[in-house]
Order: sequence, then C-alpha cells, then structure tokens
Amino acid sequence: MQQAKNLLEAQDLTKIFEIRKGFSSKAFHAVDKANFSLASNTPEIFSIAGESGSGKSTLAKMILGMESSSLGKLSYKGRLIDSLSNREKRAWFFSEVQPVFQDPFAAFSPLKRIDHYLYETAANYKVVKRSEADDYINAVLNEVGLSLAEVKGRYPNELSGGQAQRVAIARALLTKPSLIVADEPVSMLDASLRMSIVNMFRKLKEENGVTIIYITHDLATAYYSADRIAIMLRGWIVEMGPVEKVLGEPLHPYTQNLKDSIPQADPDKSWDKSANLAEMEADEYTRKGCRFAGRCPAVMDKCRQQEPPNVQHLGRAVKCFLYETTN
Amino acid sequence: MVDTIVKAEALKAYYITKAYGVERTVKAVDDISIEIKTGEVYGLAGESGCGKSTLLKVLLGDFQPPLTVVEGSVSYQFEGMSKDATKLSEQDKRDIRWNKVSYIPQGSMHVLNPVRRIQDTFHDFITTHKGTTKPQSFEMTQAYLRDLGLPEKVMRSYPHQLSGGMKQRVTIALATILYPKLIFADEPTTALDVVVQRGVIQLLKDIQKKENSTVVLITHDLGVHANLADRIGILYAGKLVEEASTRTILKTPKHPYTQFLINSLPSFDERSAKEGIPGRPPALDHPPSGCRFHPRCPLAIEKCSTVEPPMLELAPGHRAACHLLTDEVNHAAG
Amino acid sequence: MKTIFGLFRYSPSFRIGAIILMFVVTLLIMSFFSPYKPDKRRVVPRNEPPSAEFVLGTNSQGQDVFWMLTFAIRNSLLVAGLAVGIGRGIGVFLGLISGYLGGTWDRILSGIVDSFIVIPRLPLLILIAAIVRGQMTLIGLGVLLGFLDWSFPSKRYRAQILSLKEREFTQTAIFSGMHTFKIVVQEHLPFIIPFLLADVVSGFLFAIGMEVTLAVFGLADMNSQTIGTMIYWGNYYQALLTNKIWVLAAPVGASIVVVVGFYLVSVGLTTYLDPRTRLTRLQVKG
Amino acid sequence: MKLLRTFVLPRIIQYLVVIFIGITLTFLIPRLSPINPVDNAVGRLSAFQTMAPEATVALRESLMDLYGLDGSLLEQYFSFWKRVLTFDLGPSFTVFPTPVSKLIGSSIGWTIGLLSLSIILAWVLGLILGTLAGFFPNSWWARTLENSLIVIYPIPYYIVAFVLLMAFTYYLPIFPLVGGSKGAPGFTWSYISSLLYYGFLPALSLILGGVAFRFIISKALTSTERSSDYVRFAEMAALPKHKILFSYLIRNTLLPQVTDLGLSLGLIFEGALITEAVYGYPGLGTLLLGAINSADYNIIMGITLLSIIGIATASLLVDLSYPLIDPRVRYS
Repeated sequence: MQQAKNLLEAQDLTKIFEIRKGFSSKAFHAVDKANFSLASNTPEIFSIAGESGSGKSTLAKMILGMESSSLGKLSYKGRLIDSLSNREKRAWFFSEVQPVFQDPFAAFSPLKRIDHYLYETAANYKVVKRSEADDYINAVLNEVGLSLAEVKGRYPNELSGGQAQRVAIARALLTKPSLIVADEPVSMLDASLRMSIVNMFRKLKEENGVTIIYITHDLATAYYSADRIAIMLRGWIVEMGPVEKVLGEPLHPYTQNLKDSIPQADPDKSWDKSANLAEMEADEYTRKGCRFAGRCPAVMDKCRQQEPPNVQHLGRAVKCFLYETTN
Repeated sequence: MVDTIVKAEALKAYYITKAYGVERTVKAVDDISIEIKTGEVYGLAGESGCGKSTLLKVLLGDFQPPLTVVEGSVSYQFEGMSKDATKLSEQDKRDIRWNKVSYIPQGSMHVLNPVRRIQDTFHDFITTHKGTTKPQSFEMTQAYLRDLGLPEKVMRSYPHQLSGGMKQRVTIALATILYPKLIFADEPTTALDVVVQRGVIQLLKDIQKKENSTVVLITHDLGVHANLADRIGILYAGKLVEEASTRTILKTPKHPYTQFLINSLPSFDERSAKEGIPGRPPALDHPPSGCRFHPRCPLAIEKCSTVEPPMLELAPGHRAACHLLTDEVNHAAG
Repeated sequence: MKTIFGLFRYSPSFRIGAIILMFVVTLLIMSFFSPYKPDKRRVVPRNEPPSAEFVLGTNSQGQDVFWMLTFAIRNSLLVAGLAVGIGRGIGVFLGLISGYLGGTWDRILSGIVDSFIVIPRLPLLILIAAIVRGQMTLIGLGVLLGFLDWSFPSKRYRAQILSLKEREFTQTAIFSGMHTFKIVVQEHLPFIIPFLLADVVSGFLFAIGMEVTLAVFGLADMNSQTIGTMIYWGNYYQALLTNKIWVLAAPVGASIVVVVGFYLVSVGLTTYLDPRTRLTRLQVKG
Repeated sequence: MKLLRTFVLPRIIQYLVVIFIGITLTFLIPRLSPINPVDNAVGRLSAFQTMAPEATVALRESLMDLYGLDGSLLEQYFSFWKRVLTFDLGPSFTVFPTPVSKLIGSSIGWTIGLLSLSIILAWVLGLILGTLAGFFPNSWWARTLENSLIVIYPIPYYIVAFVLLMAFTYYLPIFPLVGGSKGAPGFTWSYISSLLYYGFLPALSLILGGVAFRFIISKALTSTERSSDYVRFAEMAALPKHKILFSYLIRNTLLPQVTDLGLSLGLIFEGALITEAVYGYPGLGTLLLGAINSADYNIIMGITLLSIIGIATASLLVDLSYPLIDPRVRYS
C-alpha cells in the first residue's frame, strides 16, 4: 500500500442524528461539513475545542470508528474508516488509533483489576511475546510515571483519578499507536493534576512521535499544549489554525466570546462588568444562516439568511462573513 | 468598622461511619478557624476531597449523621443577634434560613422540583419565611426577576423547559429572593459552559453588590475566585493552609501548596512548561502525620513529618501554616 | 462465596431467608428417606391430629401429612426450578440478542417482548391447562410456566446490556482488541449475574404461585404431591368443615415459608446490589 | 397536536398489538394442543352429566367452530375474530343454552366491584404508608410496618385468602364462608351492609398483598427521592414537613407508580380470580372455577379473552392519563 500523505483526513465530514420521539423524528447535524487533515510526517497536538453540544465528541467517535459518518469522507492513512470491518479494525486500525476517555473510572470496569486491560491489549495486538509482556507493560507504565508494581492487582477505585488516567494512557500506548484521540481527558481531574497529563501529551508527541487529538472545552490547556486548534460551534468548525493565532487573537466572534468568558486566575484580568451576554438559543443547530447569529455582537442581515463561507484570513480558516471581503 | 458575620472556631467535623462491621472516621474538617466579615466575598479553594463542601455544610448548619461536629462552634452574628449554627432548632432554621442566611447549591440540574412551575416553587420558599399569599409571592418573584434582568416568562415554566444556565440563574434568584445578608454558594458554576458560567458569576456579583451581602463561595476554580472573591482561604486535606486577600494569594502565595496550585494553572500569556503537583491528596481517614502536605512537598524538612505547623500571621490579613515560614515571621517580628 | 458469607453476616433479611431456605432444602432431602410412597393411601391411621408420631397429623385418606409435605416441596420446587430455568434461559437469550444486535432486530424483538409483558398470563395458563387437562405432568407444567415467564427478565437484560454497551469500559475493551464474545463473557457477565440471581428468586415466586393457583383450580397433575395439590385435596375433602385444619395448614404454611424464604434472600441480594450500599462497601474495603 | 403523535398514538398501537397477540394466542393454543379439545370436552361433559341431545349437537358445532378443524386455519382464524368482535362465544354447556356473554355479564359486576375497590384502596393506602415510612425511616412504626409487610408481600393472594378464611370463619367465625350478599338486591341499608360484610374478607385478602407491594415500592422511591437535590434544597430552606411530603415527595414518587397501577391491575386480576374461588364470591373467579370443573370451554375461553382485553385496556387508560400528572411528558 502506498504511503498516504495524510495521517487523518476529513472531507465534508457530516454526522446526522435523527431524534425519534414516537412517530416524529427530527434530524440535526451534530457535525456539519468538517474539513481538516493531520499530516503523517509531523506529529502534532491538534485540539478540538467547543462548548458542550458542539459536536466535538461526535467527531472524536467518528475518528475512532465508534460512529459511522453520514456524509463526506473520513480516512486514516488513506483508508476510509467507515469501510473497515470489525476484523480489520482489530487487526490494524485499533493498533494505530487509540482513545483516552474523559472519566478514567468509567473507562475501566469496576469489577475488573485494572492490569487486566493492559495484559489484554498487549496480548491481543501481539506487540511482544507473552513472556516479555510484564517487562513491556512495565516499561510503558514507566513512560507515564507509574510502574507495574503500583498497578498490578488493583481495582480502579483503589487508584486516584490521576493515576487511573495515566493507566488509561499507558494502555493506549501499548499498541504503539500513531494517533491518540483524547476526549476531555483532564476535565474530571483536579487542576493540579491536569498539567501533568497535558505535559505527558507534549512529551509523547515529542519523544514518541505520536499525534494527539486533544478534545476539550478548556481553552487554557488547549492553548498550553496544542499546536493547532479547531473551534467548534453547533457542529461547525468556525475557526481553525495554529493555536497561537486562533487563541492569541481570535477572529471569529464566537472564539472571542469563548476566550473572553474564561475566568483567569489573575486579579489584574478580572472582567469589567459591562460585557453584554446574549442568551444561548435552544435550537441553534437548526437555525437558518449562521448558527451564532442569535448571540453574535457583530451580526449582520445576511448572517440570518445564508450560511457563512469558509475563508482564509491571517493564517487560519474562519467561517464568518466578517472576513469575506478580504479574500 | 467592619463586623464579623460568621466565625468558626477550632472547628472539627468528622464523618463517623460504621458499615459492614468496620468503623471509619474521616476527618473532613480538622481544626479550622475562620472569620468572615460583613459585605465581603470569601472564597474557599482546594482540590476535590479537601473538605471544602463539608466545611460549607457545617458553616450553614445543615448536616446530619454520619457528619458530626466533634469540636468547635460556628457563630452567626446579625445585628446584635448571635446563634451557633451547629445547634439550630427547627424554629431557628425557619427564622434564619432565607431571611438571613441562604444557600446556592452546586450547578446541578436537579435543584428545582421537576413537577412544579417555577413560580410555585418560589411561592413555597417565600411563604415559608414570610407567610405571604400566592399573589403576593408571585408579585415579589416577578419584581425580583425583573430586577435581576431575568426573563419573567420563566415563572410559568417547568424546570425541564429551561436551559442549564437559566436553571442555575433561577436557582440563584430563588436563594436570594428574601435578600439574605449571608449567602453560601457551593460550586455555583461547576458543570456549566464557560459562556454560561460568566453570566452566572456576573449575576452573583450584581446581587452581592446591590445588597452588600456577604458571600462564602466554594469552587476549585481559582479563575472564578479571581473574579468574585475578596479573600481566599486555601484548604488542603481538611486543614486551612493559607488565607489572604485574593490579590495576595494569586500574586504572592506563601504556602508551598498554594504556590503549586497557582503555578500549575495555564494562562494565555505564555506557553512555557508548567508542572503539576506530584503525588495525590491523602485519604482523610488516615491523614499523614505532621504537615499533611509533607509527602508531596519538595521543600519538606524533617520537622514537617512530625510536627503539625501552626497557623502563622505573615502580614495583617495573611495567614499560612508552614514550618518554612517561621523564620520569615520571626524576622519580621525581630 | 465470600460475598455470601458477608451477606449472611450483615444483612438480616438475607440471613433469615437463607436459614428458612436451608430448612426447606432439608425437608426436600428428607423426602428421599420417606417411609411411605407419596401416593400410597391408608398407610397410617386416618384423621390423626399432629402428635409425636405424626408430626403434622394424618389426612382422611390415611396419609402422613409431614411426609406428603416433603414430597410436595420437592415437586413444587422441581416445577419452579424448571420454569425458572426455561424462563430465564429464553429471557437472557432474547435480551442478549436484542441488546447486541440492536437496530431493526432490536426494535422488533423488544416490541414483541413489550406486548407479552402486558398480556395477562394466568388466563392463558388456565386456558392451556384446561385444554390439556389430565395430561398435564409436573414436567409439562414446569415447561409451560417457563414459556410464560420470560418477558420481564428479557426486558431487564436487554436494558442492562444496552447500558453496559454504552459504558466506556466496553469501549476500552474493544480498543484493547477483545472480541465481542470475550467482552460479553469477561466484561458484561459479571454485571448481569447478580441481577440474574435476584431475578431467579422472583421467578421462583411466580412459578410456585402459579403452580398452587392451577392446583387450586384442579388443573395441575392432581396425582402428584405438590403444595398446590395438597391444598386442593385438603379443600376437596373439606378439611375445614370437618375440623381437620392441619391438613390445610401444612401446605399453606409450607408455601408461606418457601416464598418468604426466597423473597428475603432476594431482598438481601437487592440491597447488596444497590449502587449506594455498594459504594459504602467499596469504601470500607479501600 | 404533538403529544398525540409522540405519546398517545404509539401507545394505542402498542395496545392494538397486545390485543392482536393475545387473541391470536387464544386462537392458537387449542389448535397447537396435542390433545383434540373437542373430543376431550365432549368426553368430559358426557361423563359429568347427561346432556340433552340438542345440547350435544350445539356443543359439537360450536366446539368445532371455536377450536375445531373445520376449514383452513385462516378461515378458522377469521371466523374466530368475528366471534370475538361480536362477543359471541356460543352457549354455555352447563346451563345450556344461556349464552356465555350473559353469564359473564352477570358475574363481571361483582368482580369489577371487588377489584376496583381493593385496587384503589390498596394503592392509596400503600402509597401513603410507604411514603410516610420513607420520610420517617427511623421511627419504630415504620420499621415494624416494613418488617411485617416484607413478609406478607411474597405470599400469594389466595394463601392470604386461605389464612384469613381459616382465621375468621373457622377459629373466629365472624365472617361468612361463601357468598356475595344477603337479601334482595336494592338500595337498602341491609343489602349494602351485607355487600360490605360478605365482601370484607375477599377484599382484605387482596388489599393486604396490594398494600405490601405498594408500600415496598413507595418506600424505596421515597427514600431515593428524599436524598435528591430538590428535596434537600427545600429541607435546607426549612420548608414545612407537610409541604415537602405532599408537594415535593408524593407528587414525584406518584409518577412512576401510576404506570405500575396498570401493570398491577393484571396481577390483582389474577389474584381476584382465586380469591373469589376461595370465598365462593359470585364473580368471574367462581364462574371460572365452575366452568373448569364442568369443562365448560366456552366460558373459559370467554373469560380468557375478556381478561386479556380488559387488562390491556385498563393499562392503556392508565398510560394515557400519565401526561395529565407529569408536566415533563406534557410539555416535552
């Protein structure tokens, strides 16, 4: 097979959910025409950020092959993820792409010892010989700051949240993946533990060459760790580019709004109270025109009529009429 | 002159449980003394499991077994009236709660009765303390919601018809409708999206300013504290380790734990490497001896593992409990 | 095993229930050592009240009520056991299939299951029993009861499987390279088994109850000793009017003891399964 | 209206499916039986009593029609439906030629009267006691009540009936052994009091189990609901206990239990059949017992069909009343 240029590529990727209620059903686009790609030769941390209900988790599930796409294409190393059979997923795809979930305690069965998953993973992907499994698992645990002795024979509830999340990351690393999809990996952890996990992602990218998709609602850790970021709003990617640019000087009114809303632990940066806060609308997914029009401070007439275009501006992609003319 | 409104003295509150034949004592609040002044916003911060929610329950006088106040007292002082919050009678609760002391629960979705219209819930709460009729309650509610800039139409809604952020704002309105002097808020913005969270914080700020009421705010998010609190107390493993004005805590923290906590926060100014705190918070049924932070503290000296550090007054209004600061205090004094 | 011991120690209802059931099992075992054949008549003096020789007295047919009862318990439990086995078997099978296949299959299957839940079972049972009347054996009755009692369990297992499938650890297992079969056996079954246990108990309650009901209507295998037929014959020979209360009291008492024993055990189990008490337990352990 | 489409219509369709399956089963069961029900029935009937010749002919005919093998299975199926829809189930064999529908009609009033009263009483009583016990879980009376009801709950209705029968007609003979009333029917005090007198034990045996069941469920729901955030919040605000109990707890624990009412209807109906048989109460149960003893298949069939349709209809009505009390369904 020829080497594909891109590790992961999404073209007009769309996921439509139908909400059934008795006999009526309503379709909404949880992910709507997402376009992005991750290069295979340069590992990076690609952050997908947005509020709850922005579709970022759905996107993560599609990348992991847990949800199929409704429209568009999503390919990993040149192969369409949707077209993979379960057998192919086990034989190839899962050894390449691994997840880290939000709640480390939910990610392991409370009735199973946590090392069970490590041994399963090592055995099923045949990364090492059975006799070397202990050493290998120990080595990988060392990479995340743990050791097999600390973990072996323990149930998830006997570990702290930070430890359990490290085990989850170690399990993902066992297959020597090229891509890790981490869905809100630090949101259940205390602030003091978050940095150690995020730092680990940085280290994995630099030392192991793993590309990481870091999905979060926490822009501060995204800014701290990511190389590129995509801001999602109601299924749309509204702004995407290098993180210093997108979060350094956000262009899309939504990104600005999001960034301004983060309370910072700095007494010199507390908010002035004049900010005008528009109420979020319930049906932004289905509204006509721009989905942010209802609460955008810079809203124009056409925003309510048609979908805004994707434009390149100041080194990033923005989906907004404001930057249309400069193109 | 600023009066004290709540004062906790040498407070010890433990969970004493006996299940399946095993007795367990969790020292969730262990020897904490704080004084909160009228009109200030006092923030309590700390990691999960540090005892901040337990402390709030005790300050509020709302706890039942297995949580027990082992030692110490909490006194409320309102205009010449003094009450021990840990020993409130049912009558006291009816007199004090909502009229003088109120509570904003965690940004939870289930605080409002799911089968009652918002206005009826308001009426329930108002009439308990004011004996109002339904129309009177409705009128008060309407006026208050208008005051706070909340849409009046929510009155006729059921909770499930409101968004999460609106529910939390309605809850705040419900908690403050009788203009209490003292408001306890337990993680009022957790689980809300940042944009919504901002609105909730501003609402809380407005209410506090308008009535010059006192707010005791609990959250693990120092960013929220920075925007709301006047003073911050840092809790670690059931102990108060440092207390100072918000600016002092955030700019010049003295306790090693506080320093770690502040330094581990990412900011938008720089992307230089930051470190998390090594190790994990201790279990509170068997806390470490001496200073409870010593197993995780890179600066720990021998004394830390044996002797509990005393609370030191570093400067007026700035207290911290750490052996390393003893010299600094002596130096300043000498 | 350790769990059962722990339950025995800390759950009063489980303890009492278990003791009762042990007593019931002892009676059941005693039936194998009975001095009389179960259907043999006129082996003892007739109409004797309870005494040292005849612990529960004798009936008008010259049968020893105590030894009859041991057979009755054995047969009733046999019927119930069969019914429970078949009912849970079908229930688990349909529940698992429905839960794992999902989609259209799931919709069709759960539609059928939901309908069966609402259909009252006793009238159907009576209809069937009335038609095959006389030919109904104990085994046949057990099988029949089993075929009528699968819809509730099935719905419950389906719900369990669906929620287990949604749990993140299932995803972790998938990404750990485990096959579906292995996931079901290793990851999901440990969660289902406790429910199955509690469910088995409620199945016993249903089956014993139905057996007695049919027998009271005279629709069971009237020549076998079961709790139900003992009540039927007691009534038939007018035990009440002829002042031979022990003939009726024995099976009535036995049925109470059996169902209460089973129920108390299930109460203990359910409390044990309750996530909140479970949490306390885990905390105590950790 | 949206509610109609999302809530009412699916339930009505479910209802029709249930009726369809139930009636089809009733149709199929006799035909799948290895025993020829017609021969069996004729044999049994002639063994029990001497029959008029015309009765035997009518019997054969209607038996062939109902269970027999005349025509193709499909034809039989259609004619069966026709009979069901007109509720024409042929004559009774024992009291020939009275139509089954008339016999059922004269007994059904007793059953419905006994049932509806017992169900409602048991439901209300269990709900109130259970909620109170859940609200004051540590009081002595709540514990006593719980411990005794937990033992009563698993005991089948008819066992309760037997125990009561033994206790109050044999040891303490204050209630009658059989019957439903005394004296001439009419709106007189003596007749109504005799109704209550005769109905007391049957009703009590149904109510005891029903109360125990409802109590256990209510208590569990109440203790869960009690620790919920909105109740804790109301308690924190020192709302009066009665307010919390009625407007907060009961209003919420009521909701899931209304659906239960539909399901328990089926259970109690089953219980009622036997209870009536035990007490010789003149309702469907006694009619059924007599029919079984005399192999009167038309009556058995009629009662089976009636109970399937009746219980399904009752649960449908209960289901449909749900939006009236739960705003979440009403406004979703």
